[in-house]
Amino acid sequence: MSTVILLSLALMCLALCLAFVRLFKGPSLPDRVVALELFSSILVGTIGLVAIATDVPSLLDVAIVMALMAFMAAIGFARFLERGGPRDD
Amino acid sequence: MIGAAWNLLLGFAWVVLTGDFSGRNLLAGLVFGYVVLALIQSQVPALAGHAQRLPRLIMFIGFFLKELVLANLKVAFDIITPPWYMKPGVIAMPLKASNEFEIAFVANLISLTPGTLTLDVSDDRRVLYIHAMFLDDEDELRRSLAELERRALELFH
Amino acid sequence: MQLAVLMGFLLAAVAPLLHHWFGGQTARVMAAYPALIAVWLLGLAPEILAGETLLLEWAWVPGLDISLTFFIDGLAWLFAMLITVIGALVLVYAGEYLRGHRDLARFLVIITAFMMSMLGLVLADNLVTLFVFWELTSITSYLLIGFNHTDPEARKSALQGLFVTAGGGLALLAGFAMLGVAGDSWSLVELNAQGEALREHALYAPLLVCVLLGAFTKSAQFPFHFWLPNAMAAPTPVSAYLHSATMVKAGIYLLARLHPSLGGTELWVITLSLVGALTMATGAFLAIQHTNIKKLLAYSTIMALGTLTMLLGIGTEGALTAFVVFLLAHSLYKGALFMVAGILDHETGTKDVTAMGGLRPLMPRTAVVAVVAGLSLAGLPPLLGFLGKELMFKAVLEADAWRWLILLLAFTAAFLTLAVAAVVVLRPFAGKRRETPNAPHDPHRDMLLGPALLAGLSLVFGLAPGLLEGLVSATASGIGTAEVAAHLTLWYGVNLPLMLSLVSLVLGILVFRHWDRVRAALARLEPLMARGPEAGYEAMMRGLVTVAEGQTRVLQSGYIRNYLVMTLLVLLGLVGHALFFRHSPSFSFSVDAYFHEVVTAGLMVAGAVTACVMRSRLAAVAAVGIMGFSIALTFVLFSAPDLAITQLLVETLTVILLVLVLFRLPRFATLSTTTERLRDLVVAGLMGTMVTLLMLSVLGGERLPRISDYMVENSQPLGHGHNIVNVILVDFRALDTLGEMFVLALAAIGVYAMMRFHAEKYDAKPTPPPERYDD
Amino acid sequence: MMPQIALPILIPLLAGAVSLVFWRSRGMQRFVAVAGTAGLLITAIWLLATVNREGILVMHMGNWQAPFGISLVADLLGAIMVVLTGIIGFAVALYSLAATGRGHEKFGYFPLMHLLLAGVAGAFLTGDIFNLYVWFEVMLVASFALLILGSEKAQMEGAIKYVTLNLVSSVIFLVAVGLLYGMVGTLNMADIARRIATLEDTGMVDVLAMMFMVAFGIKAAAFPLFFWLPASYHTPPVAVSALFAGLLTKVGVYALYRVFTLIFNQSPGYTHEILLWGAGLTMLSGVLGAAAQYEFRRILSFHIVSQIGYMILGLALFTPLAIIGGVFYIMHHIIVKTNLFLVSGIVRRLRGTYQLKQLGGLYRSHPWLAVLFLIPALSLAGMPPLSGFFAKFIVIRAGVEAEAWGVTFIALLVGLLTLYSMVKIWNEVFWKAPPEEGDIDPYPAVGHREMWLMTAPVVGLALCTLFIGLNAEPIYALAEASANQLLDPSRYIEAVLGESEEVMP
Amino acid sequence: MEPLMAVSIGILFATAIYMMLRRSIVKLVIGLMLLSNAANLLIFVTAGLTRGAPPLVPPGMSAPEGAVADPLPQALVLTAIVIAFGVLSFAVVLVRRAWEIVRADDLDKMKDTDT
Amino acid sequence: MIELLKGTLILVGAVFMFLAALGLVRMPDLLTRMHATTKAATLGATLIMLAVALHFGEVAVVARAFGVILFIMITAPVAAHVIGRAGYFVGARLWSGTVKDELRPNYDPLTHELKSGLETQENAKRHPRETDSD
Amino acid sequence: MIKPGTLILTVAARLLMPLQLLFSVFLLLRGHDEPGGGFIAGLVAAGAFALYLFAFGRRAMHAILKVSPRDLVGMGLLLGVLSTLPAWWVGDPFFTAQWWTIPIIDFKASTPLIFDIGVYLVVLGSVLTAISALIKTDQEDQSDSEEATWNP
Ligand code: NA
Ligand code: NA
Repeated sequence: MSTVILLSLALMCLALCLAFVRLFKGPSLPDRVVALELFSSILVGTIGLVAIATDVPSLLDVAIVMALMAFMAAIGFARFLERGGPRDD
Repeated sequence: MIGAAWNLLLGFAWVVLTGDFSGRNLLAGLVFGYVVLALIQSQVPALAGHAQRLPRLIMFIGFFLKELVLANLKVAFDIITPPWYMKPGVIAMPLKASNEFEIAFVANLISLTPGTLTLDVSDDRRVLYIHAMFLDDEDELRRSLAELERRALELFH
Repeated sequence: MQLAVLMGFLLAAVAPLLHHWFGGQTARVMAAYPALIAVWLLGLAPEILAGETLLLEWAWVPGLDISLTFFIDGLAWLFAMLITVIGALVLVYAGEYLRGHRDLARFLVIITAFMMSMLGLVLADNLVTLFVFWELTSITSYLLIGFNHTDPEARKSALQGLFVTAGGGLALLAGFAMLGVAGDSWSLVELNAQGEALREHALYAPLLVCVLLGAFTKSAQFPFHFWLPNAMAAPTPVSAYLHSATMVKAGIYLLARLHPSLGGTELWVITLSLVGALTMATGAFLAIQHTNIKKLLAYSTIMALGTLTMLLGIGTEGALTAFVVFLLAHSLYKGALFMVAGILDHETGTKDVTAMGGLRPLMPRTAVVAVVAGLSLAGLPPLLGFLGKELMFKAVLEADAWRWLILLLAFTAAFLTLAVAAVVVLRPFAGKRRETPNAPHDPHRDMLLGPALLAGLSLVFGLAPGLLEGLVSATASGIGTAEVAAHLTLWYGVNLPLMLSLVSLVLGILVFRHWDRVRAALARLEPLMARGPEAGYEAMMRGLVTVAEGQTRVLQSGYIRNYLVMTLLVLLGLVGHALFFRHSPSFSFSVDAYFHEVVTAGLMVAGAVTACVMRSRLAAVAAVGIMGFSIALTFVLFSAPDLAITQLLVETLTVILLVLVLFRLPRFATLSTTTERLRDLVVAGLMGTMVTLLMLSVLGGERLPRISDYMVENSQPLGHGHNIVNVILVDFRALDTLGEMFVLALAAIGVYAMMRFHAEKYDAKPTPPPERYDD
Repeated sequence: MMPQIALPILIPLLAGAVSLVFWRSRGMQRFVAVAGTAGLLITAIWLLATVNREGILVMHMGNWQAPFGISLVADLLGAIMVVLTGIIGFAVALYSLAATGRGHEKFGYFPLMHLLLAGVAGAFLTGDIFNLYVWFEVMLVASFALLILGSEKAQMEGAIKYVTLNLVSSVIFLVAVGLLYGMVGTLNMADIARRIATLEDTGMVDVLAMMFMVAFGIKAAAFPLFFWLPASYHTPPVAVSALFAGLLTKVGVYALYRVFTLIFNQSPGYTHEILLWGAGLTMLSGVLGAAAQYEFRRILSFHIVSQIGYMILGLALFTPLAIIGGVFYIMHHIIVKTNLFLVSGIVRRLRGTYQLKQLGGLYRSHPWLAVLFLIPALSLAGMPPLSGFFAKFIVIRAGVEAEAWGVTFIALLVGLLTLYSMVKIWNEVFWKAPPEEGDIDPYPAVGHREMWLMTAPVVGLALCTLFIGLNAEPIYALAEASANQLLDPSRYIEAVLGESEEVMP
Repeated sequence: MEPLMAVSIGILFATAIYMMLRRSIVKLVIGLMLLSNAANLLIFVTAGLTRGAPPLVPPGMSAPEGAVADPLPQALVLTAIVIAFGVLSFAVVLVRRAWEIVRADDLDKMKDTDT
Repeated sequence: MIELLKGTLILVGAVFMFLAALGLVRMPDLLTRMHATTKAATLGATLIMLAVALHFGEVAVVARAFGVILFIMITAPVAAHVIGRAGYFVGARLWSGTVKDELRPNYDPLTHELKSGLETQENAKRHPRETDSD
Repeated sequence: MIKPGTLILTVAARLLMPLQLLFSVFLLLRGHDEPGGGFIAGLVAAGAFALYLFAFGRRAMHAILKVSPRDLVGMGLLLGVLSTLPAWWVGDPFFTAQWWTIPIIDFKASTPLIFDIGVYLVVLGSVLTAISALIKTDQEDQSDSEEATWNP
């Protein structure tokens, strides 16, 4: 793997970690949902990088599904919040 | 007419997705598109979208990409540097867009542009509530938002 | 013969039908059946009395060496005769005794089945078959004892009888199993032929103990005697039948039957004679304390059973002769007396002998029968009972071991029995007339037929004991190891037994005279009695329930955590033990990993840990989401795109589902104490460590080639697909996938039903009442 | 092609699918319930007859040769179990026609029942260890859904424990399969058996054996892993209880038999010794549990546990006779235990409760029911000449032959305590006078048709018990043949993989 | 990488079990989720990890060139994931219904059916 | 040349991703955090997908890469809108440096009506929607 | 009463739902050769309908689905089981794949494909059954205590 890709992967991983930090810290549920949403976005990029690094185009299918479906989780959370689910954050 | 356009779009999406640009595959895509549209027919009211506006679309994409990159840099700069230069706030932006699709399109474009984030549309659909990061020059911001909306709406008219 | 027994069961089964047809005559009709069998048996008499034996073969479960083969020798013939003859009489008697009783048909079902079971028991050649009939007698007698089932006492007694005899039955089963294994045969004939070998066998002692337990419980030997008097809750004909001829003698029969193969050893002799003698004395001693006529008779039965056991223990030729004679005598007089007791009960409405008196003029015929039978019980000439007693004393004097103790006990029993006989006969019939609840008179002839016949036989055989010589010889020869030639006469001359009889007569009369005082004196021993074996039985039953409840409280505590911890500890224990003691864990820990892979794994773990520590439920859900996405990335990194897609879709949908569900649920609460959490942490940590060690062991251990190589090779050529995983899913292992889609569908049905269907609200039909756990 | 190997799985699957498609039609569902279970029973008998005649039958699903695809394998044990599944399925289906509320029918009772049967049959017939997991799950989720049908409080509480502990078991099973595949690289059980024999490191094999033992021990409700059973079995509608009681734990027992005869037969001195301890404690602890109970179905539930001990004992002793005894015991137990639950349902239908204290008087009012109770009850207690006697006798004889005195003693003692429980029920439900004489029939009379439908299966099962008892030889011969197969795994392996050795890559 | 994953999976199991031993039913369910995820991952990892070679046959070829990741455990895990999804969905809803009916989040209050 | 372009796209994409995450951690309130994430992440993903398209160069892969871009561009703002709106209405606290809020006065938390401030009598009512209650 | 979805979400759902559905069909059909297949496709389709559900409500979703999700489950299961039977007809063991080429469009139909379609329907139907049951119950509970739970 080339240095650029390794470096980029490292950056992306740091980004994932940062997103996780926000998820951990909260403080509110929407903050966490945003973190989750960002996490999935970064994953899309990471998968693209891995596809390049390993020269396996079929990994892109994972990215597509992720791009198309991962935001559903956020929608679910938002629905919960809007309908006034008990909040304990 | 609109159904046919959608059908074409879906058929095209199919071809793109499969990566198989043969005529037969397009045919299959059109068939599936037809099936899908038939399924949701009752739920889809009139949509405005004209394929012949292609050049405008390309121009718009260019404009949008430029905005995207520049504004991103601005936000990025604020993130990296310790003090906050931003002056965030929520503003109400009157809409020219009339139908749902246009409103949503504009709203999403605004969300995608760094520094602005669409919160909601008023119930009478005349105002868009936007959270903006840089309200130091509110008028300028409103102007550029209006410009964005204008260019976007051009695509539909 | 086998067919006869099986038909007998069938007859029992159709008794209600017969009752429907014949009404009050049913019992008499059914009595014809055992009578018929008796006649058939009588036809065999010449051969049997000549010492011949009959083996009627009949296969049942050859694979297990279980056959329904019947073996008829003198012993079996004698018992079979007693069972059928007394059985027929009891049926006739019962038909009258229970006339109009609403459960007469049921009674006939059970007693006929019981009779057939007994018959099968004494005829069976196969150990297992014998056991089958043995247990059948336990069950049927349980049903008989509990005949008055709405009476709690009857139920309790029935249970006691069943529990004691069935418990012994299980010991017997074990004993038989050992016997079968030791003798490598399940046929009594074959086993009896190899007595020497059996007595030498390593299993001899345990198997004998087990067999004796079975026999002793059944035959109400000390210290298991207590159930028998309680069994008097049964209707009188039942008691008569059970305790004179049959069930209680099953144990005696068994001992006699096994005498050739197991008898004669020191263990046998000492155990049987001592237990027998003790039982004798106990029975007689307890008998005189009671005023209830059935109990009196029951305890005297115990005494007789003890005598029989003791005689088998002594085992000499004379003892065996005495055994047969005593057995026959007892069957005759006790059957008669129980039926007389039934008549008294029936006519006077009381069972208390002290409440009766002066009945002779009112019930002259009954009185005659009672006197004859009573004299036999008392062991007075010229009745068979006398002969039995004389022979018994003679045998005791021949005893090798513990002779004088046994003699003392036997003697005590003898005079106490005499007193009992006097009480049973004289109290009701002689003396002053006492008012009883009913106005007594002689009963219907059907009820007198049985006792009269039996008492008559006592007299006949007593006067002409020579009639029995053939039978006694044949029987005793079957029991003993050598041929026995019995010479029976009422008068053996003036000898020690006769002296003993005389002395016991005197003492017996004394006791009878002062019976009330004796009872009063013995009543003071009540506290001692309360500590008897019956109290032990009660304590055991209470203990059983206490232990059971305690165990259930501890194990089935209702706390799911305890269940989980227990389950996990078992897993840890077993797997951990195997891992460290059966397998020497050897694993290399080489980490060749890229940074991003490590981070991915770390995020996965971090997500899981976060889910644990979060105080907000939705935050925990989001953390689970992070873990899921990290796992998806792991799948991407290690070449599993299909898995990655599935994982992330499932994760997304799970989050949606959780969010929908959590909407209604309360927030997390801190419920556990620190100690609990610490404990859980330890369990969890151990489990985690174990999983890691397991994985490392497998990863670092021997690994065989994969079948999947075949799939990789053939997915395209044979499966016509380029995505090997999918070809596996829909072709190579489509059955898995089929199951899996059903799982999903089932889960959906379950969810749907849970959300939409509440039986309590829904139920359209007013009946049946809502299914619910009621507390 | 011998369709009878797969049909006992496919028919209930199809029946389940069809009754799901027709979920709006009550009539259709009821028809399919009877037809589907009858079909299952018939094909199962067909299968057993074939296996008995021709030896172990194998079908390679998808025509993929073993060990590459999934093979269905019917040896005698499997075929016997499937026949029992058919019998129980048919009986419960008939019973359910009368005993199931409309709500239950509307919300999927019958499809769930079919699929439960399919899962059970699949578990009995599959020759693939992962496929076994899948059928376990089918069965499990079907049982989850049946357990909660009605959503009553007790059901919910019971279900939480049931679901959690069974899922733990599934996970242990799954993990064990994963580790096993990592080691031997195959999933076909015959192939696993063959390959494991070639491993040098037998220690890990023992380790895996322990995992399977715990996983299946939970399913089988062995000591001390049985908690889920008494917590839940008395909560669902009685037909469901009966179905569970007859089949579910026996699948766990079957799995133990399968893997501990076919695969983990290397060090019986270790593995089977542990099983022996488990068997003894299971017998004892179950029966003690029952002694403390005063609710009809709870008593029966605890007895399932104790009876499982006998079955495991057969396996643990690991002698031919012991295995025969175990197989015989399974056959006997499934029929008897289901029947007892069905009887308890009739009692409840008549009197509105399962509480012994509140029951009574049925001997007088329903003598036929008393007889129908007594037959399975005494059989359960091992009273001759019913089926249970021979089952117990064989096991005990095997115990004596193996000189395993401790467990033999326990087995005998437990027999006595079982009798105690059955007599307790008999005393309280049948003999005792009803608590309030005047109020003997608080529930409207049971319709003729309804009673007939509920009684018919009970009578049928009682006849089975009697038949096995009075005519034990054919059943014994069957168990013996089955035990011979189990103790000679090479026959199984050969039937699945063929004689050639070269298949192993 | 496998040993590292082994440790990670061990921790996953530990967290899962810790969660399952809590008294809150919601935590129980989350524990079950963690548990099934951990088990799936275990199967995947135990079979061996391969980088950059998914089990796909390139178009126009009849078998992949070179070694590819073992497809069989992938298929097994896929099946297991879907099964777990079904089962856990059920469990989640069960927890909710149980809470609604019993009105307690505390598992210690759900012990009526046992004793 | 292509390699260089690819490398640049990748690196810049990764940097934007990182910045998005950094912003998420650093920004002071929910809405400003969302500014950081939505756009930067979208841009990052877009750039990386362009690199993917360049790298593989096959039509099928390029189409898929653009598919990813398209889908992300559609879904990201929708998600942002939904979360932001929910967060705002549920009461996420705004950063102290927030200069104005024109929405709050127009929102009625009891009826959930959101006015535009431009209402006349006849259009003040909510527009009927072709959705049912849920 | 809370509105099911905002204007922006409803518009997005209208756009995305067909796209996701189409994509799911695509995943289903090519799953035999590239990542995808019945499960994945079914899950995507379920996601699509879930989005629609969140945006427009349960009734609208049912209107667009036209059949009850439970019917989908039943049909899918039936399809799955039936697809194993053609092999019997030919005399092969159950599940043996049968391949037919449909002449005009040169499409390769096979029992594995039918099977996969069964899987697809089951997954879709199951998820929707569960979700819509949950939402329906919530709705009823909500109408029991209208507005009471809303406290922003
Ligand atoms: Na800054
Ligand atoms: Na696939």
